[in-house]
Amino acid sequence: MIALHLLTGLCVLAGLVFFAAGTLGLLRLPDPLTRLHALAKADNIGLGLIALGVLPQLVASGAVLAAAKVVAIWLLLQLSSGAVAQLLAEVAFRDSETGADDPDGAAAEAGEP
Amino acid sequence: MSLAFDALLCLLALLAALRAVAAGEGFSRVAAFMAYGLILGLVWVRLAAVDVALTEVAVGSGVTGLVLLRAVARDDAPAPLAAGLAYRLLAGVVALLVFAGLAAVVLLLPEPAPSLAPEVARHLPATDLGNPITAVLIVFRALDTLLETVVLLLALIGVWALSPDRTWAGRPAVLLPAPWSGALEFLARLVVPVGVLVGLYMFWAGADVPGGAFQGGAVLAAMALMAIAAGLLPRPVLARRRLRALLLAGPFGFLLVGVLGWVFADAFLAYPPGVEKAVIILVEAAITLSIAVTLALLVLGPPVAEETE
Amino acid sequence: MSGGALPGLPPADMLLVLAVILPLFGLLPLLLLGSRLAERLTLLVLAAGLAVALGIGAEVAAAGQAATAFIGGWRPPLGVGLRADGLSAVMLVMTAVVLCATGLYAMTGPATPRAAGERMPTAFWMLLLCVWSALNLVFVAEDLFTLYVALELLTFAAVPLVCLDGKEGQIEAALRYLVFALFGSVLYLLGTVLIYALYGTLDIILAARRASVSPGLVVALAAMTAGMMAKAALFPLHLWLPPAHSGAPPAASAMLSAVVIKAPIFLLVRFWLDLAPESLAVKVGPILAGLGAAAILMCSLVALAQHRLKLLIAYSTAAQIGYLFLMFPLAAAASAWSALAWTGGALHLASHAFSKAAMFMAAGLIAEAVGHDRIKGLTGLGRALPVSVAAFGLGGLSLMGLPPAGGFVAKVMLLSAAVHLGNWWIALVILIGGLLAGGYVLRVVVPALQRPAAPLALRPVAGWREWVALALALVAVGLGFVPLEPSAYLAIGRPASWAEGAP
Amino acid sequence: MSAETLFGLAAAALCAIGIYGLMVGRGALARLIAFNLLGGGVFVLFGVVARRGAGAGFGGDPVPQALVITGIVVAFSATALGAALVERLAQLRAKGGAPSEEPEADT
Repeated sequence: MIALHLLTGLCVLAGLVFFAAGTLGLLRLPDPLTRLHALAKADNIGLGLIALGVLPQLVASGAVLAAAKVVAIWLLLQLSSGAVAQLLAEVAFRDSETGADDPDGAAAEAGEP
Repeated sequence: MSLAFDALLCLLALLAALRAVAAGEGFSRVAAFMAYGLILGLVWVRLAAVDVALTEVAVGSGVTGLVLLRAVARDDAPAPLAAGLAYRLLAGVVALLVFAGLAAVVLLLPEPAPSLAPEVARHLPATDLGNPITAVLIVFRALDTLLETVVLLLALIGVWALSPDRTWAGRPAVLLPAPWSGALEFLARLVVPVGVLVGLYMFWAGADVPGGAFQGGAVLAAMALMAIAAGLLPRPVLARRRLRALLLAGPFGFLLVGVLGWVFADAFLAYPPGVEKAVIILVEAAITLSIAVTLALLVLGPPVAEETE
Repeated sequence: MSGGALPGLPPADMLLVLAVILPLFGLLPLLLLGSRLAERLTLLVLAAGLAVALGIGAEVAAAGQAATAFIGGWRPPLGVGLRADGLSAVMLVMTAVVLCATGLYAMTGPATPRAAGERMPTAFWMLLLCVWSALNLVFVAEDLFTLYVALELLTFAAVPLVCLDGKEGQIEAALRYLVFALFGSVLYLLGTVLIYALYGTLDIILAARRASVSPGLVVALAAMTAGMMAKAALFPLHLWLPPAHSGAPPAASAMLSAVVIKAPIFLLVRFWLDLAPESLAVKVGPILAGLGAAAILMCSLVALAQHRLKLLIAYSTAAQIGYLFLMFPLAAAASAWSALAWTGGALHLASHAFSKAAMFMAAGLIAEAVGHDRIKGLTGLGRALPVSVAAFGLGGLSLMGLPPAGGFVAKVMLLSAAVHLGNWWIALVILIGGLLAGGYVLRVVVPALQRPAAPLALRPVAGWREWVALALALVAVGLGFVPLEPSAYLAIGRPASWAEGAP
Repeated sequence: MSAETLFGLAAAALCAIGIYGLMVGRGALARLIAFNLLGGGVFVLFGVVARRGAGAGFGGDPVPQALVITGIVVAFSATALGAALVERLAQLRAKGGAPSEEPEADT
């Protein structure tokens, strides 16, 4: 029982570290692509670790259905955060090509494909 | 410990609200507002109102945020000048007065708090429903809910009426520029079926546990929007009779059931005894459908001329 | 749930519900059928709605007490009650008459060419029906939250009406109107929340029985009152009204100015004369009256300076709203004269609705015929468009408060109540306001009756539309023949009759 | 301090922020956002009222909770209408102040 709690605590703590690092990256990194990179790590591994930490607790207390929901949430997030990061990166890349990401948007009219 | 968590939530909500007011740029304001909605969702859970939390996150933050984002993207007018200092001071004083007045009222609220919870509990068995909130929405105060579906429909008519005459029967504009890669389509193909299932479950389960027509409808609307954005569904033609019939199904199904209440029960919007639950589920299904379509169309916006794309 | 008080009529509770839902049924064909066919159906719905309103009026008169209905059979505090007292019945009938006239006026006649597209007619008829449903609900709902939904329904129907033509200035006006209206609704909702927090009910009658003066109630009523002032465009929150009401198509202007802004005023009457304890109402009445007086004086002066006919009428609306606020200190006082002020206020509400609808319709026809609505260019119009000018003039007569018009009787009642209750300044404002109204109406009518310098080139307008406007103006004048005494009908179902059976 | 009081005070502050934003907002969109902030504050206040009325086996008074759901949907409708108005206005202004292209203009 103690081992179970210890596992949960460690996993959640490690997950939080990833979230903190991801948030720090979001705030401090210079351009959209690297920020996305930081964020994706937080989402995937951070949430994964927290889910992993919570799972044994749920299973041990008999809430198998809830455990399945946690797994489903993690899977859905994997999917959507991966795809959304890809889409955002696309837009960021397109904007960097056309120079549209300067804050005034002055160059926005320049050659949109 | 939990009070500290609540205080943190309140602080976050206030910070997000301040940023939504003070940020210089439209996009940042909307982003802050959406964060505000998500934080409020947690506040609602803390206030033991899971149904409201779902609605807040899906409609208050999600769909509202989408509409605001669309407007920010299309409104390229330069922001008007900031109000003068004197006026801002006046606004600050008014805001402080509002806070003081409301805070005083909050601190002076009567003890014990008056509540209709016992009344609802007493009459809940008669409705055959397990979720008291659904019972209030569909049975005890059905008129409000009926009119709310009309309000949604009316907002859509108002939005459509803004289009020029020649595009009235056209399609809404494209929400997103077509992506280069297939990432969105990939995501939509996988998530939309799951989302539709979740939306239907929320409607179905709403009779007995948190959920219901509005929450389920919002999820279904989001899935439809995703499918349209990914190119899996065409943008709808607004003049299509079938589409309009879907819009009308909820409000008019509800109205019809209400009128039948005069025939089979003894009042408008009374449900015939014995089959209440079946009729209620039927009404909820019609409402869910109409809400999903109406929300999606409200996010897509007014019809435009085809050649402008 | 009582049966029909009158043989041959459906029971009153059914009529109350029908008043709200009948217009909604008209939406169905509009979205599914073409506008041409739907227009005919809408006119049928309008006629049926008028019959329902008259039916409620008759039932209330026959029963001598308020008609009530409980939605789904659930009684307050859990359920929602509808209730029509004498004042509600008058409002229902007034709204039905004005909206039926608007419908006739807006109808595509056999002579008029078919409208360019489906958009305008479809949207217009749907919005008209929703305005009607929402107004009827405001007049009969007994539940504060149902009233909130009704107010929102009204807002969402009224805002698009302002910008149906789709021009830039109209959309700007609609946007400003929307922001004010939303601000008003949210404040109203805030008050509703506080009242529920204090008394555990949303039902106005139950809350009135439990209400006592407390800081919470004061904040709640203050929020609701500020919200309704924004929606009713009471000075100094009136800035949205003139562009919105003057920019809309004439049929929409008539609706907005005549009946839509009456909804928040009706609710203020409910808050201060039904819900609030008398001791509080007596204190707040003079504040409301002071704002009303400012509205009368300021907005009348601004109306005098207008160059456009429709803007003049819109500013006149902002001014005439002020008279309705003069009623509060007079009607709240515990005195025999307050009943007279009460009758006068209600009569002014109705006569203003008819005369203002007539004036906006006439102005629309004049603008259509002349091609513009600049007041300077209307000299000699009386010979070319006698019916429209007569409608405008008769409507104006009522605004000025000249005998025998309805506005005259209403103002005499308010005036004598003010004098007898010792509120001299209110009497003075009524008199000055009448003079100012005379100024801005005669500015239009006198030149119109002169011989034109050069013959006017006019486009033809449909004659029946002119007669609709004139008919409404004649109704406004005809109201002047009601007797000069407190009305027994308006006293039906008022708080004085609630005494029995507090829970 | 109880959690309800805490959330109640936060709701009061949110209302104040919303009112401030409505008064000083730069442009209609900013005002629409402020309206939603204010609405959120009012709803939370209603939620606090509901929570205080917990009883009869419910975590909160279901009547106000249900009404908040209605209120959120109505607020969304308002936002959608306002956003469409803002966009149309921007579209018309982008055409360069020329009166709209529709031929029926008769002023």
